[in-house]
Amino acid sequence: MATKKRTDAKSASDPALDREMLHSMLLQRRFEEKVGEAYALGKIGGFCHLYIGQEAVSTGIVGQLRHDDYVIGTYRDHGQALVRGITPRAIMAELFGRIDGCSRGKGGSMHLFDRNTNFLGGHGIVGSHVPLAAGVGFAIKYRGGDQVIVCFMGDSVVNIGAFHEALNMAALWKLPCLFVIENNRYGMGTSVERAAAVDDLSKRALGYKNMDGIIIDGMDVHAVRAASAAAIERARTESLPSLLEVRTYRFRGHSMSDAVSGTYRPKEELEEYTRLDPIFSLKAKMIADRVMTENDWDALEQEVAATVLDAWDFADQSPEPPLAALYEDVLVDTTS
Amino acid sequence: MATKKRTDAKSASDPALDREMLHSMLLQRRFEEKVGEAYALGKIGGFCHLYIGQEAVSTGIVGQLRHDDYVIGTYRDHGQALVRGITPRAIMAELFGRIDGCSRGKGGSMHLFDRNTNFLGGHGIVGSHVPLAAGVGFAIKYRGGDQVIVCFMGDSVVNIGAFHEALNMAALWKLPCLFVIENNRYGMGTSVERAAAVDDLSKRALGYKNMDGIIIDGMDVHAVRAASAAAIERARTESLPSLLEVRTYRFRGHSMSDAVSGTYRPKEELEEYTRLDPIFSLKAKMIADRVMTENDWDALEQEVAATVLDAWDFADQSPEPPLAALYEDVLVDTTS
Amino acid sequence: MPIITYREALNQALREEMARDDRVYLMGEEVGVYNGAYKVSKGLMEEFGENRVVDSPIAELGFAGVGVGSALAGLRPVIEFMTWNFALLAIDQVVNSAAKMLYMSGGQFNVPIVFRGPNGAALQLGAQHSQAFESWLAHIPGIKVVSPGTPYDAKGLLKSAIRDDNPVVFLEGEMLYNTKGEVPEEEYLIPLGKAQLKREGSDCSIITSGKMVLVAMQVADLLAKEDIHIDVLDLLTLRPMDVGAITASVRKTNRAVVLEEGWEVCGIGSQVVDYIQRDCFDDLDAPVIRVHQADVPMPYAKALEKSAKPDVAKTIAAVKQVMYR
Amino acid sequence: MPIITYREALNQALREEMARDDRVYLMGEEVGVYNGAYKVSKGLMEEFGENRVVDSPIAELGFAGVGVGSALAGLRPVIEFMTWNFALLAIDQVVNSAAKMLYMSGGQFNVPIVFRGPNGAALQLGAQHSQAFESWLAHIPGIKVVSPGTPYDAKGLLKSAIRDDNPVVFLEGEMLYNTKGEVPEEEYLIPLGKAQLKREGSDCSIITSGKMVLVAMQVADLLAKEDIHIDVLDLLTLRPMDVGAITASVRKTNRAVVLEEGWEVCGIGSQVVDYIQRDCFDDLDAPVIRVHQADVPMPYAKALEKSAKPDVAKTIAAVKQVMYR
Ligand SMILES: Cc1ncc(C[n+]2csc(CCOP(=O)(O)OP(=O)(O)O)c2C)c(N)n1
Ligand SMILES: Cc1ncc(C[n+]2csc(CCOP(=O)(O)OP(=O)(O)O)c2C)c(N)n1
Ligand SMILES: [Mg+2]
Ligand SMILES: [Mg+2]
Repeated sequence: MATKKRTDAKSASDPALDREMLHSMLLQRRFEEKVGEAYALGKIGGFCHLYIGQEAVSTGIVGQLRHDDYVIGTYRDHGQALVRGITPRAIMAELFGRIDGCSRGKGGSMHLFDRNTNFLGGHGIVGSHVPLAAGVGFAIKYRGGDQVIVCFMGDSVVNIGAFHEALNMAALWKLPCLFVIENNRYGMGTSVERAAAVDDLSKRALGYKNMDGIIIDGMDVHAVRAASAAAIERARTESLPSLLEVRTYRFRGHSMSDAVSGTYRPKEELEEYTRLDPIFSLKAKMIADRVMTENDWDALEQEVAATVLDAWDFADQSPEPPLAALYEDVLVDTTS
Repeated sequence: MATKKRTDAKSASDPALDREMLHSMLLQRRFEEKVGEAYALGKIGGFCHLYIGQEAVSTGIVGQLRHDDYVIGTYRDHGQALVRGITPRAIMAELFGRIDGCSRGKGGSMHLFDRNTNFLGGHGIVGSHVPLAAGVGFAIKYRGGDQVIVCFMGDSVVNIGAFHEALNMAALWKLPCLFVIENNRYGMGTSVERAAAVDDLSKRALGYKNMDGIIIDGMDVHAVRAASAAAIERARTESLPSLLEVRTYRFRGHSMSDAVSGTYRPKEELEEYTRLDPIFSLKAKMIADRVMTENDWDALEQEVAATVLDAWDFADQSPEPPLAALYEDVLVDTTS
Repeated sequence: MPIITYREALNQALREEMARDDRVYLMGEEVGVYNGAYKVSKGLMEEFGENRVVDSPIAELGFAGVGVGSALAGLRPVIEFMTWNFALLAIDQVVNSAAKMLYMSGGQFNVPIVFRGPNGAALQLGAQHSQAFESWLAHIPGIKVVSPGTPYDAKGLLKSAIRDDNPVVFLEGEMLYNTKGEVPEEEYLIPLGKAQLKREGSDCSIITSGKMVLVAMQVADLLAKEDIHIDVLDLLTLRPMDVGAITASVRKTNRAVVLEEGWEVCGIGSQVVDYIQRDCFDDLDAPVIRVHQADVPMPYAKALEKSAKPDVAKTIAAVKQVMYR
Repeated sequence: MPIITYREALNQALREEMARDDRVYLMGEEVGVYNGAYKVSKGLMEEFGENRVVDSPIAELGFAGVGVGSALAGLRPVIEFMTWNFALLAIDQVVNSAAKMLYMSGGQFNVPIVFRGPNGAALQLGAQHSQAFESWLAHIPGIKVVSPGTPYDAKGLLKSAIRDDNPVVFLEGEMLYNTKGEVPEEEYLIPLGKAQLKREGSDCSIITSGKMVLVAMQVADLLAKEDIHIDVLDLLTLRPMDVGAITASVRKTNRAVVLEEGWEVCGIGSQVVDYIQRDCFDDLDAPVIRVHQADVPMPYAKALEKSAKPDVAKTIAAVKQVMYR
């Protein structure tokens, strides 16, 4: 599902697609709720950043990529990984630190990787993966391919140097990159207004020719899909980069150690955004459109619950990496 | 001269000022020509970047600063240092690596410093002094002062991360900074077009609110002075930063090891700009305006030549730093 | 004496120094409204206001440079890196601006700045968030490097660091913030550049610093039961290093283990070994053994991570090795 | 055999490897139109075109990251840093991206990339342009670090580095580019990770690498006249270090001097000392002495700079010290 090619940007009237997107978003939501439980039980350790509230972004964008396209992102990477098609089992096993994890237990929540789906991680240093994305775009162009790379990042990234250096090169060399800012209004406890001297983050594109800057409603999966479809097309056919500011919200704290609402944002704000929940908005619309019944919804919930439970069980039974693995994967033993 | 306060931005009709500016520019020119000779004789070593051609920028801007304002720049710093009022003797002695140099022989051409005139160097890592400038602006504002800091940089700096991080903070916190891009069209052998994905470098200001972006003709000292006067005023009275793109040209190679015209720029281009020489343009204008005669000019040349020769003699006679100085100035031996 | 946490000790040091000198300010990510990612700066914004406790954008290179620039213009910044892993982005400002300014300017511009934040691994944070950079920092002339392991040392050293007119790198530990210890109510300072013998013993020296001091003390306790008596030398300052204290200890015990959190190659321990073999060549009864992180990026999986880290068991084994037991 | 410069040797290696594998490309500041700041890439843009010899903006962090990203997607970049001083800005990409990618991804994504450029001091370039970072780089697991001192080694090692499927840091020397040596016309490779005994002698080992190899050879020549015979061990690769070759040499000579270009504290020499004292404890007749840069930022003034650098005289003094002469 996640990696099918779709060229129709107009998708509001496509019930099959709607169902697929609803499933995609719900899977992320229920998966991560379980992740929260597992973290509380001590089955997951370290830093763990939930994506809950932002699912329309991954579903809307990653859901329409081609199998040979590339995705790269931040430590807040469960959602994109799921939509990209890394199995819930492999992701949960990774979070549990087990050998069947998508990074063999060595990466953890912040470093999901998967060669099969060109999922290039899961990066922990804010901004540093943005040049990597430009480099993937460079490689695509170098080989004359027509893939694209989508690079997800948080709103705070627009203030760090790596972002600008990468945008300049992507624009200068016309690289097929989508730079997607998931503007959830906060970088940890700092609001965008207190960090970025610019009203719309997309305006950071103005300093770069060849670079489109677009604002997208990230609580509406159709809007995300449509706007990003255009940017994907632009990258694929014209090899031109875009900067997408997708306005979204995280319903949870920054990470597991941060309270859900925190002291840095008003409870009312959280409540207001909760009303815009991308999943329940789509569900409501589909029920209103009569393309889904409450029974369908219940069945979907059950299906997703089963998938998530299966992932948990799988992860729980997967062995820990053997201690010998400590010294593996530092270097490869090959030359070309 | 260099550090007098002037508030009149309209200066085209001020013969005294014109003479002062002509002197200021000519001193830089003749001083640096001598530097070139000294370098050829092996009296100066290391990297040495001449400013010849760009004198209107330093004279136009630094010449109108207050004594308590701050200046910071790059390795191409002889011009600003002279206009700021570091003595030709102290600068030449520094270039010769002598104890009477403004950095006691430890800095060299790229690292001129002077506490008396708030001249904060002379920095060699492209872009890294731009955050320092924002920091000086921060300190000014912290103390509630009304000084400004002028930060000179080359055109290539707009592509490096530090520049953006500094601009964002200066804009966010409204710091009294002038960020002056001396756009001499090349960073070493790379033309601006091949490095920066933007047509006007001043457009890099568009990504930052509170930040003015201005284009200035850097071959016309009056234009530089007038436009920067407004930016200085804005910084001093409103504590708001500006980004000034001053269009200029270097008449010499990037450094002493680079040929004058190089292979990366056409000879014709160099010739064309030579016709716009800021010094001879001003001279011609003053003679046309009848505020100066050819005799006056000759006298000026002689005065300047004497100053430069005196600097050379002084530097030549200044002792080398004693070997014990090697271990001095690593750390200070004080606490506050 | 009141017993407080390492975190509180740092907080007290910051508060006292900010109250003492209004040129001192704190800048970093989340230091203000959020009260610090690890709550070290809790309450400071409320007490000193937004001008003196400054939330910066995520721009390590930029705000480290802002700190240095403000120091050039007369302020005394304390720059918090959320962790030293992120400080790699700013390391140019530490090395090329802060450490070199005094020298390049021929003694004109000193840079009174403190760069501080947690260094080294916490728990299961993975490869990019679990690095110990003390040996990199100690390599650089023009700065001082401090690495306290207890609340008492943390407070006294941070206060000295803030008053020092040079750039000081101050390495804390996420795993240390909750540890407790006695800290007097009266003001005190601990001089930079002096090691401290944390425990006396005649059989073997353990030379260490920071987080590893706690490990060394545990090791000393356990070995005492086996009648092996350890001299635990806490370096406290890694640059300039108190070579005299190292050699004094080794001349007494004739055996040494160097325990550090970071990687082996060109780690702090290698330099300590060099001082020892150079100055105590004839005193040594056995080669110096080093204990350090496994020579791999830090893995996420719990058991792997545990096996990668230096710990009590590895240190005891090292002591026994140098004692030929 | 043809005698060519170190610069030409590197140029040949680049040319041959680019011709051999079209995934190999060169990126950096001034590598193309300008033919390289130090002309190492001379003629390559003309030969291979703009797609494969890419002039980058001044954005070290960015283009190092572009290199790593392109390697993730199947290319084999050679990233030129104009000097390693500027690479500090990019060090996060070397450490946190290139060195850790394979490990973090559980073995899925290797990064076949070479980061190369001149390291260490040239002449009178001052504090910010005269730094030797080999010990920093050698500290990091997940990369290899190479430091050749002769044209022959430079060519053979660079070719191996480009073919290596791991990130390789390749340290050259501005002062080496014009030095000459024999380089065969036939293709050859030199394996990474192996040291080379550049000269045999039984009185004392000098362990060194890079630019300092030339100093060591001069020292050996001069001391031979005094009937002191030096084993000159050129490490060639600093990570992984050929510990066996070090211990073999020291077991033979029983005395060692470690000569390096960089600063003392936690320098390469400290690690070499550690290996020696650990593995040759009973073989040593004297403490190992180190020769390195003075522990100060590099001054500009000619005589000061000279006195700060390791050189023949200091090395001879060190040899005599370990020989108690
Ligand atoms: C260079 C760097 N600095 C600081 C951090 C610590 N940190 C991790 S996430 C984060 C906030 C990022 O916010 P944003 O970019 O908005 O992404 P979000 O978490 O909202 O998805 C910070 C400060 C880091 N990982 N890297
Ligand atoms: C970070 C960094 N990268 C590379 C260099 C080498 N370098 C010195 S000057 C220069 C060109 C700078 O050009 P520009 O900013 O236009 O200034 P100009 O020399 O024209 O005054 C380069 C590449 C450096 N000093 N610092
Ligand atoms: Mg955010
Ligand atoms: Mg330029």
